[in-house]
Amino acid sequence: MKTRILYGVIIGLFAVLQGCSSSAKNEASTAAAPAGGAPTDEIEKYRAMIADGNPADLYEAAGEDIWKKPMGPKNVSLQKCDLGMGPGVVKGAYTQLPKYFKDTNQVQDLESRLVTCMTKLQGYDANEIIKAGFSKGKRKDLEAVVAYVVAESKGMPINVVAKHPKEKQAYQMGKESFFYQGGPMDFSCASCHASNGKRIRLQDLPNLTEQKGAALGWGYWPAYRVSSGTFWTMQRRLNDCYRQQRFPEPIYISEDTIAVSMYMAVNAKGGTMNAPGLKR
Amino acid sequence: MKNKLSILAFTLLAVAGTVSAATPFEKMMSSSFQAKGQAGLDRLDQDAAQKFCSNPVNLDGGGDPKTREKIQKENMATIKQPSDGKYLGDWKSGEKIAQSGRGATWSDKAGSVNGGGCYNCHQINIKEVSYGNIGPSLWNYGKLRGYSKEVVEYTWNRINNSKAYNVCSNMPRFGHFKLLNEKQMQDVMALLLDPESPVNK
Amino acid sequence: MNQQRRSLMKYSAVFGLMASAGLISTAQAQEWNKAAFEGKGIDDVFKILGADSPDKSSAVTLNAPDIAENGAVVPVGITSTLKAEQMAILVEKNPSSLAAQFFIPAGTDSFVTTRIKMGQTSNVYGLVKADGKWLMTVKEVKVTLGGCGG
Amino acid sequence: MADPMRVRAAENGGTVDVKILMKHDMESGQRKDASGKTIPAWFISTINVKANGKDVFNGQFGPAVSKDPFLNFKYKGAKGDKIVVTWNDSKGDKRTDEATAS
Repeated sequence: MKTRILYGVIIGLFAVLQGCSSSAKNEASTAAAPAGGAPTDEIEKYRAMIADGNPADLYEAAGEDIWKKPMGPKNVSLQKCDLGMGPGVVKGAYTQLPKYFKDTNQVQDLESRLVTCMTKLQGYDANEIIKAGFSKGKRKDLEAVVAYVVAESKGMPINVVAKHPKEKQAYQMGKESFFYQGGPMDFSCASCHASNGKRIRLQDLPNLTEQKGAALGWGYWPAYRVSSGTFWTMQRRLNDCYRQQRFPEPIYISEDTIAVSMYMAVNAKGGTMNAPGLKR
Repeated sequence: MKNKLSILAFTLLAVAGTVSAATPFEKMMSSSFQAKGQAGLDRLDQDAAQKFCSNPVNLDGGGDPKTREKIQKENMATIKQPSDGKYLGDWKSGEKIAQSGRGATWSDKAGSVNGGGCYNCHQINIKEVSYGNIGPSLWNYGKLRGYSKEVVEYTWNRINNSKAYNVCSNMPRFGHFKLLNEKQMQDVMALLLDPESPVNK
Repeated sequence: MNQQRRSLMKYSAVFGLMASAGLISTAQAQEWNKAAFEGKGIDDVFKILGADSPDKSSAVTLNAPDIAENGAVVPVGITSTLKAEQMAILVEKNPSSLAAQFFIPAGTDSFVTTRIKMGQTSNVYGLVKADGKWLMTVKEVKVTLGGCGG
Repeated sequence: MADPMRVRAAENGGTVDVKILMKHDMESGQRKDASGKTIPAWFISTINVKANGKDVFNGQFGPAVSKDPFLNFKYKGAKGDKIVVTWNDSKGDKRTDEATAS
């Protein structure tokens, strides 16, 4: 206790000296933000302020390590995983997902494709990943890999097309699901995401039925979600949309979630992949 | 008799036929969801209004006007007027209900008190800057429309079952689906229609 | 003569202190300031920091949004035209007012940015200690309710 | 063991701009778990940054610093400076990562 007080006195003296001897330097100071703008403009400023230093970076780094590390019952890495552009090709792969895969005879989004790779290459049990819950068990690893893979497409144009008959069917059924109303609040995705200029509270609602809006939605997810302090994959984004829609829970990587993703991604074609984003 | 039996058999076959001929979409929906908490799979079953409004051409006033009329009438018939005859409760409590968007999700406890989530879509008291715009502004609601019996009853009905007026209204049917109880709806009414409510200042 | 001797003595005494102070300031910077972080209310923390009632100064700038979309992440930056020795961020209505304290050695700019949590709309204080004196600036940051769950 | 940080350091005109992201829950001590029990506070309490062995920044956090903390500061330095960042948390966990100013 005594020493603490002594420290205080000495430090105080030091501080005075230090202040005298060092020349005051003119560091560029940022002007105080002008008050009184429209709330939505102020929210824009807020978003700009946090844009640099997206904690999704931390997940990307972890995901890259997981991608490269031999793991699972077969003790192999994911480096031979084919995300649609050939085994091991990560750069740009996310711009083309979801897409039809011949080996599984299914349209797959990034997450269902990673489950395939973790199952076939590494020997994990798909069911375990599907039932794990978000941020839990092997799913947590998968989510980090998503951050890594998505970041490898950052800045590139979204290029998802419905060419294969199964892709066309997924798009159509995704659209039908997008407009499907149900539950005690009569909501569908379209209740909030089918017209322009709408918002809930102060959150803008992109019109996902049009290219511009779809690019704003699809192009900024997955994202680090500020309110939960967690990286959210697209599957998790959709899961929470359905929760807010008061629907029952969509099963992880179920046909519906992939179809709705297909609908959004095809609509977003030509937009820029800006994910991993940073969201409220 | 024989005839009747064959008709019955035919009906049974037809029913069986429709069941096995589930469309790929129906199959997708039934295989993609699981019950969680209070959100059971029955929430995917649609009533007439939900079915009608799942077709994009029927949104924004499109689609067959007769079907539209019919469903609206059916919804109008479900509305109950307040049991104690009072339309206006406490606006202060109404403001709290309007602020809260909680309730009815799989993560909400069954039986817990729901919010109205009104600010999600409406401007109400202009002091709250965080409001949505899916619905119209309700600022000065009573002051602008007056406090007549017609206005009061219309507002009550609209909160209870918005689809009585517009089948594809985006507003939840708060009374119809018991999202809010009678007292809560009276309180929200007061927020909009009590001359003492800050909304009408 | 007397005068000279005295100033010389003062000089050497201070010199000695300075040398040890260099080390001690590092120790202070690296030992978590429990009392300050557990201080309740702005005035309490001011006192513990030795700031009493710091003067408002245009030499201190607080870079924070008018409205935060989410109270879990509120970006806050402090800059100063003076050479800061220490900086601190305080939030009036948080359970503990002091959010962060920084020690800025010579050669490091009077500039820091971090992100803090705010439970509700509140005044946020940016404090700078320069020339041994605490100065401050204050700004209200509104924390809005957002999203469907409000 | 704690997860690695992301440390970026870029030199421009004699000033090195250091940006650090730390992976930490920064549990506030205010939150409750599903059963209503308060989750105890757990947060990074001190952070030290050295460039070529010399202190360039010391920070202290309380539980009110956001989850996955971000820190940005600038010091007079040069390309190639070896930057070492160390944090300690309130449970005695610590983590050190390095970066080179570019």
